[in-house]
Amino acid sequence: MGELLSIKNLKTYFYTEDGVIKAVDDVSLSIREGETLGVVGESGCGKSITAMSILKLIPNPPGKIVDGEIIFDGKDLTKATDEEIRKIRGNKISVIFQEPMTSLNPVFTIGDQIIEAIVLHQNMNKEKAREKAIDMLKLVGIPRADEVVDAYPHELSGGMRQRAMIAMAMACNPKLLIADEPTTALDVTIQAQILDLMRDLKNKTNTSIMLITHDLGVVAEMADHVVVMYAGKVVEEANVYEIFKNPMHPYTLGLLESKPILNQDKDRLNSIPGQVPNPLNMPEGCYFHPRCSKAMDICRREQPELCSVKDGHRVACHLYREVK
Amino acid sequence: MAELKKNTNKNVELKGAKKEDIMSPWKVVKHRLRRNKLAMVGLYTLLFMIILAIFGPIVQKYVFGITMEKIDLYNISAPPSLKHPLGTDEVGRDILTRLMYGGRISLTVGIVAVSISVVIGSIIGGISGYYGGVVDGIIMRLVDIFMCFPFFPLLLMLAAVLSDYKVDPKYRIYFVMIIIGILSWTGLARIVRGQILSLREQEFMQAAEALGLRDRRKIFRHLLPNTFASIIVSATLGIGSAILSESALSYLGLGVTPPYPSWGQMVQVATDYYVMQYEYWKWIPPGVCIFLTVMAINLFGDGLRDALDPKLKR
Amino acid sequence: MAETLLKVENLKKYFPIKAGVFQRTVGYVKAVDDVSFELKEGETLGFVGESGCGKSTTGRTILRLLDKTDGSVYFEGKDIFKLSRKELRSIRPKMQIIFQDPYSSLNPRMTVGEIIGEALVDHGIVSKGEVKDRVLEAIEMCGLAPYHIRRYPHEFSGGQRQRIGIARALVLNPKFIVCDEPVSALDVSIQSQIVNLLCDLQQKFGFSYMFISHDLSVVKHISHRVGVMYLGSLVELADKHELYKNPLHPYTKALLSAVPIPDPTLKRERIILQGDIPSPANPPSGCKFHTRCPYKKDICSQEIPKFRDVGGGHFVACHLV
Amino acid sequence: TETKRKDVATVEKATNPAKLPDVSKNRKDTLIVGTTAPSGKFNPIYSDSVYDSWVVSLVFDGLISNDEQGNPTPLIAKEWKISEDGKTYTFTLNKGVKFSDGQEVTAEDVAFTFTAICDPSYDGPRTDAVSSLVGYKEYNEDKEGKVKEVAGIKVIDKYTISFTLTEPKAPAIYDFGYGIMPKHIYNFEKGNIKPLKDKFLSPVGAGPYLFKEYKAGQEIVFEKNPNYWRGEPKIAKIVMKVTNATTVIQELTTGSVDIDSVPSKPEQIDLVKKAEFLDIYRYPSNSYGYIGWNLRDEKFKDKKVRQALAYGLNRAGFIQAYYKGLGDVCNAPVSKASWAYTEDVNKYEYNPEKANKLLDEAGWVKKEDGYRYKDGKKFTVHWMTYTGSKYVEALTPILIENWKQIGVEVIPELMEFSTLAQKVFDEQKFEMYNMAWSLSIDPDPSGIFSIEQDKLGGFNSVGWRNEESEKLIKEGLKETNMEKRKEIYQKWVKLANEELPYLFLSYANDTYAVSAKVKGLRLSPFTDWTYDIHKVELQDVK
Amino acid sequence: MIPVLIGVSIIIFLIFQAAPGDALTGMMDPKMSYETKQKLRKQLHLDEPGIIQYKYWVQNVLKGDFGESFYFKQPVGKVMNTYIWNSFYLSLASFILSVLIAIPIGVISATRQYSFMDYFFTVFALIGISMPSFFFGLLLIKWFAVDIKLFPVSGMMTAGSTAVGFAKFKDVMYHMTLPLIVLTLGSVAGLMRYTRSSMLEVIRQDYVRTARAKGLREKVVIYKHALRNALIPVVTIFGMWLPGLFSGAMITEAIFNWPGIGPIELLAVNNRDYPLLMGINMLLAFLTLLGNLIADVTYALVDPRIRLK
Ligand SMILES: Nc1ncnc2c1ncn2[C@@H]1O[C@H](COP(=O)(O)OP(=O)(O)OP(=O)(O)O)[C@@H](O)[C@H]1O
Ligand SMILES: Nc1ncnc2c1ncn2[C@@H]1O[C@H](COP(=O)(O)OP(=O)(O)OP(=O)(O)O)[C@@H](O)[C@H]1O
Ligand SMILES: [Mg+2]
Ligand SMILES: [Mg+2]
Ligand code: NI
Repeated sequence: MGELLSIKNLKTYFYTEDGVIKAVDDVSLSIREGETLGVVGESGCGKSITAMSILKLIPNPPGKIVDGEIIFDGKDLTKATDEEIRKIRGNKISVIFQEPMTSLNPVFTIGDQIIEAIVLHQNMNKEKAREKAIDMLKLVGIPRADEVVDAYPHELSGGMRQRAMIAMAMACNPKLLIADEPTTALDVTIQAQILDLMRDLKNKTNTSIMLITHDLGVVAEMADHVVVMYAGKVVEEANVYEIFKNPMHPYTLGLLESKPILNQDKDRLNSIPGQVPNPLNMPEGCYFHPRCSKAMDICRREQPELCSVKDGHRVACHLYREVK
Repeated sequence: MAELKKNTNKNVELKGAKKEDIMSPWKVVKHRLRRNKLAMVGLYTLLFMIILAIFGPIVQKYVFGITMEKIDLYNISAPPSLKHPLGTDEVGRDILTRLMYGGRISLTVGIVAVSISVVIGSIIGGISGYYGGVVDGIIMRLVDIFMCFPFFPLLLMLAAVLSDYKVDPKYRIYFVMIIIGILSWTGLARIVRGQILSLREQEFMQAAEALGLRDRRKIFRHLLPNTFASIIVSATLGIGSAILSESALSYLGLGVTPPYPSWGQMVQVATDYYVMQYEYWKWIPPGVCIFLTVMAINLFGDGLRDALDPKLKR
Repeated sequence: MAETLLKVENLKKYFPIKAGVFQRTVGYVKAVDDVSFELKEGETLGFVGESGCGKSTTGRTILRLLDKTDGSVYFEGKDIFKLSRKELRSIRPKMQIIFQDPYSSLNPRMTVGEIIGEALVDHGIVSKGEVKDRVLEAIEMCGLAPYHIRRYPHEFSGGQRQRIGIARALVLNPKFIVCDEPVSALDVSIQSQIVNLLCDLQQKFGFSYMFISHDLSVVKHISHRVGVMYLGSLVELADKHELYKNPLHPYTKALLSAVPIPDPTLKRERIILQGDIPSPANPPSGCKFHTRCPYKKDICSQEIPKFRDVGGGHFVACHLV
Repeated sequence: TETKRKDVATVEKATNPAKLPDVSKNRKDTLIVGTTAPSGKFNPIYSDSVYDSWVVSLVFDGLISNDEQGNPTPLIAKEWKISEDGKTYTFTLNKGVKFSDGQEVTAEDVAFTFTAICDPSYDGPRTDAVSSLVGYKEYNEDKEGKVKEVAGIKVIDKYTISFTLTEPKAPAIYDFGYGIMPKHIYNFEKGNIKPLKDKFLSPVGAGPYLFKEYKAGQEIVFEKNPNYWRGEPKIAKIVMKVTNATTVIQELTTGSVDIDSVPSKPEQIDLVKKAEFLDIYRYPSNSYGYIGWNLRDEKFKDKKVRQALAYGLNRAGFIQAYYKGLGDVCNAPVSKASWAYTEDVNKYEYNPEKANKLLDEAGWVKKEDGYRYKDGKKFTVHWMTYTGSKYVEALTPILIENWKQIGVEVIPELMEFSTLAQKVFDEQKFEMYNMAWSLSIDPDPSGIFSIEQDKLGGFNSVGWRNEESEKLIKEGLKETNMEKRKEIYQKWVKLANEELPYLFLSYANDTYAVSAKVKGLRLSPFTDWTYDIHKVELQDVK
Repeated sequence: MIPVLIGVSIIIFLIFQAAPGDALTGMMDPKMSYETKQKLRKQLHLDEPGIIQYKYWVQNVLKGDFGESFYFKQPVGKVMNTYIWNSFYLSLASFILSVLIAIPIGVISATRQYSFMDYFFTVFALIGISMPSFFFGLLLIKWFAVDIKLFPVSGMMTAGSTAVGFAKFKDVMYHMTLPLIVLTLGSVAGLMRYTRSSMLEVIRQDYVRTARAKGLREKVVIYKHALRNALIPVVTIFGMWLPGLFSGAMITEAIFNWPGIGPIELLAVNNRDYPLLMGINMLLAFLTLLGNLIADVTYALVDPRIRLK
């Protein structure tokens, strides 16, 4: 399996009135063909912005990709022209967004919105595109697909909308599917349906998936490889079994322990003390040190780098420096 | 829970607050406003106008001995000169002085009228939005009725009633302001109501209900302060339109009573073809003054809107 | 832990659906449809169910923040829907609520001190001078610093705001608190802080909680008993160990199996339901779950199953049990 | 400058007619006249504004007309006789006068026209022209339709008709000037005048022009009546175009309007003159401006006070400031153009000393604040006036300043005109007000100054009750001998000048600008441009 | 709607009643005697109490007409019909022009927020809002009609013109230009600001990002996906313009001598012509309500989310 996408030292900053927000600060990661990469981390840690940066969907102003490379299919997307990016969007790389309620345009029918993408990227005429759209809707398990094509988004339930989004994203057989918290807004029973669907599709088309979520459970179920982010940085990276079996970074550890697990009883939950740092006002040194129970002096001064600890397991923490 | 107990000590210094720069919502607005150049231009123009209107006539009176009623029969319809920087009108009164005096009236009209409409509008809008249902239905019909109100007949009636009660004409303009205010609250009431209808559904209002707070407190402490943004914007813009209304009324001969000038009344002389063509100093300055003032208010109001809208944060 | 604090009987809450130019009522959303349960002093009752199944509506109707459509709610033996506005006002401090959204549940134009102390002043519970002490006390209890009282909500993070919300309820010394998804909107690493705080407070003051969440694991952690809702009705209610070990209703089963477990080695047999949740405006006949139920029978679409005790306080509404 | 009729109108000839703009030059058969606000009541018995009356007089001819001095002249009636007792007027019609539809004008049509005014459903402004006819009341108040005719209107034969009044009324002759309507077109059933009103916009009469089109608010178009009984009009087409104060000069000087009235102000007239192709006609208007004071009010009861206030106001100064030489001081309630006018009156020239003296005499004492007091009351006058008037604007500062000098405080109150009229006439609640009277041709003042008019709603709102004045007014009404009437009225004028029921202010002038290509116009205080319009022609100018 | 109209009619009538003077007070012809006036008052029912007068008015309305104008002596409907269309043509032209100008610049301003263009249009819009129409009208007359004589000073057509068809249209347009500019400047401003803020709101929405993510051209994203949504609130305010189309711009019409309903209303006020005033005001009240209704209905039409099921 070759590398499909590799992000190197990506920095995306927002220049706001109150200062510079380093939403993505020196992030490197890569996705291989046919692989599912899980990206986890808490709200605001830069997961979505990393994903948006790939397709240059960062609102500008105030956002800007400051530095780094995004190599997709051998091409650096940060240097691509708008026209080139446009051709990749929706075609080779598709996105499913978090909010199925607001991500579909309320004034166009589901069909219109899917057809639009097909016509644009696959040189089909309208009728053919419509047929294809209906096929796609059937594929994602929407009953009565030939009626639903003509429905407006508000006429569908959340689960159906998200499926329509997936149909739209998959319509052009993308090589990479970015799923930005595709199920957070849904119920567990529906979430299970959607995740099942995505897995099926992936197996059929060998699409790579970048799955962004903060739910470790979802990651455990879906991902092959996991990246943990905290405050704009990657703090740990490993394959999925490794991460859950042998978490290294205190933040990953904290995360795994703070969540009550259904079939385990605990008297008290472990928790990571303190608050998520203000992106405008990051602490010196390791961003996690104020909440870290194992913080050392060096953590207050120096930012740890992401280094390989075991094969394929990389972590950014001073605790493991020696191991290198 | 460990850190929870860290500062259970009641005597912890409240001074801690000072260390960090606390930005109240208003400070944030001020801060943002200050960075908006257009809005600041508006603000300074407005301040300039206000200062001129307040102190101008005083200076003219005590320094140059010119009052707005003073007739200079030797300089009738005189073009601008050193003595009369903006010339004189057809009975020889100094236009600059009258202009500044007119500014007092126009600005007071704006402020008084808007204060009235803001008070009425926000209270009625608040009540209507808070109680909803039948109360809201009735109030909104009332608003509809008010919106269909004939403006001019009302003012005519008012003028007659005022003269019945022998109100000093000097103060009559205030009644015009009141009427403008009374007739223009409807828009604001609608805006406030609309916002409150949605604010009412917000969880902090449910919380207030759960705390068992009184209605009065809920309306005036919780709901209305959250509509301040639109109230203030609508007020600043309202001042502009009230000034225009007064001008238009004066222009139609229904505004202030001579010899007290208002800008609208001063522009009116331009209906005379000759004045329009050859005596520009009589009508251009008041027209420009109205324009500048309203423009300044609008610029400021617009900047305020941007500053108050958290979504517009740059 | 013996006295019954709250008793809910056949509670119904329908929201009218208005449509058209004249806003005529064209139907009803049956948000809460015939819910009954009891809550004892010092007990935590968990409520789970999919989004939109009427958990929040139940919680709010119990507090009479919404008007009921039918049924009754007894708090300390008094039917709260029969109270006058004044009586209701006086009873309010005893029953409080903590909201899901820490952002919209705090008035952005008031300082934290005002938010917390306001009800004390309005009810005249303590004298003016004491208000500040009480506020500080509550604030410290919830893990905030005293100087925070002069700040505005927008200066706090989500977890801190949720603490403010808790302090606001706490300061009134309530007996019963409805926690309406207090952790759903929070960062994962903060959720456990709040859950722990709620547990600690219960231990200290003996509050009764009605804990609403769609996160089954959290509910399990904090509750004594758990109720499962589906489309406005309670379908199952039991002691938490009983429920999680021995779910009887097919919906509960599906729900439990669908919860993703953060352990990639654990491969479970999951029950994947077919179809979407029906609209509460137009619920299916008979058992509301029959449209998605893998075990459905003819009777399910015809008759509404009774919510009954199948032994040991395990209530369930299903024809198959 | 050529003066034609000495005391009636002055005409300043265009200095360079050749400057006439091409648009106007090329418009060889159309005369465009500026008008202000025609309201669409194009009917001789309904028209109530001067603009509507222009339309009416183009389309309709009356029994009589008048000349520049205001004397009645024959028109459809070739002659008339007034009976010895002054009550019966008998008119003999010209034969062969035709309405524009070809039917002949007969006594029947005349009777119809005047009977229409007597109709119970008539709601126009002409009632006073017929209310003193014998039988008017009977006809008017009969709603059942039993009374078929007005007794005082008698058709003697096809060309003779007589009208009988209940008592002699010298100015009555002018009531017969209203246009005659063809009965066969305007006829209606007694008690339902609606069919007549429906024809407002399609007037047909015996006048020199045919009504073609009315575009409300824009223009009215006429074509000549080729069969006009006094000869075919020379101008083929007349357009009355709506202009306003802002635009009039512009319209005139660009040649888009040929005749229009212009404000009587030198700077405006200068602009017209500068165009060099416009003749300027100027004549005293048949009106005067005044300040009315409530004679029931203690302050104004005293003649000395009134005179003092007259002396104390620089009317000449005001008129100079406002009219800049194109107006005159008015000292009596009669138009300068009227035969009843006399120069032999007290001029009340500005004289503050005299004013002060008179006020002192009247017991008003000046105090240190500069104002006068009597019985502890300050001499304060609430002056009601109306909005939207330049005249008022110019008068206000002068009045306040001048009277302040003699210790009288004036507080102006502006109101809209109808409101003022209501206060002054219908309620008589005022101290002082100002207005202007526009007069009729006949100088009879009974409508304004008779004691009978001193009632709520009457025009003698100042409450002037003077025995001698009353006697003179009555005498003047009865007297049909012109010389004797003149004597009576001049006597009355002097009395009014002495008593000052009003503070008379000003005489205005009317000014018309007329394109040099228009020849033969008869403009005067009593004759507007429609008089003898059939003789007016458009000439080429070089 | 009907109760509101009744309420409006009663209040308007009361106000007119309370206003001093009546249709005859302003008629000051010394040739018209007191008796004649009283007689006319009686004929017009002006001597009766307000309630009775209102009753007569209602009776007329129920019969389907608004009575006869005191001043014009013609049925109110006829008088209004004569003038209202002139107002309508002018307002409609201004409406169309405003929409054509305001929406594109609103969009440009929003999509390039804080750019030079945005500031330029913002200032332009504020000038439009702040310029008193009479002052601007007079300025235009001075510049374009008097000084450089490009446009006629006033009126609606060349006097005596018998043009028909296109020539007439051209003539009217020529006369309409200046008043049109005055009216349009005022309304463009508001509409443009409205479009701008609505557009700003919309381009932040998730579905716009979705459209971009599909690889659509920026033009398609803005003019198809965003604009459709941004126009929803804008289109609905068109309903509110309905009364404005017929009410006439009193001041602009007066300045340019445009033969519209505005000056007629002023005249009706000055002459206390109750039937005419009632007619005009009731029509406007009706149109206001109708406009609101249309706004509601268009909202439902343009926004599929609230389309009736
Ligand atoms: N338009 C913007 N302007 C300014 N800051 C922004 C903007 N969009 C995002 N940010 C900042 O960038 C940071 C990263 O945001 P991002 O959306 O990537 O978080 P996330 O990890 O996807 O969180 P979530 O789980 O809530 O989706 C946040 O701190 C946010 O405040
Ligand atoms: N004010 C209201 N008017 C109309 N319908 C409402 C209202 N509030 C709630 N509903 C409807 O009632 C049903 C139940 O809503 P409720 O908020 O109680 O669900 P929930 O279980 O709390 O969901 P969530 O997990 O999303 O909070 C939903 O279908 C909702 O649309
Ligand atoms: Mg995100
Ligand atoms: Mg909820
Ligand atoms: Ni700053």
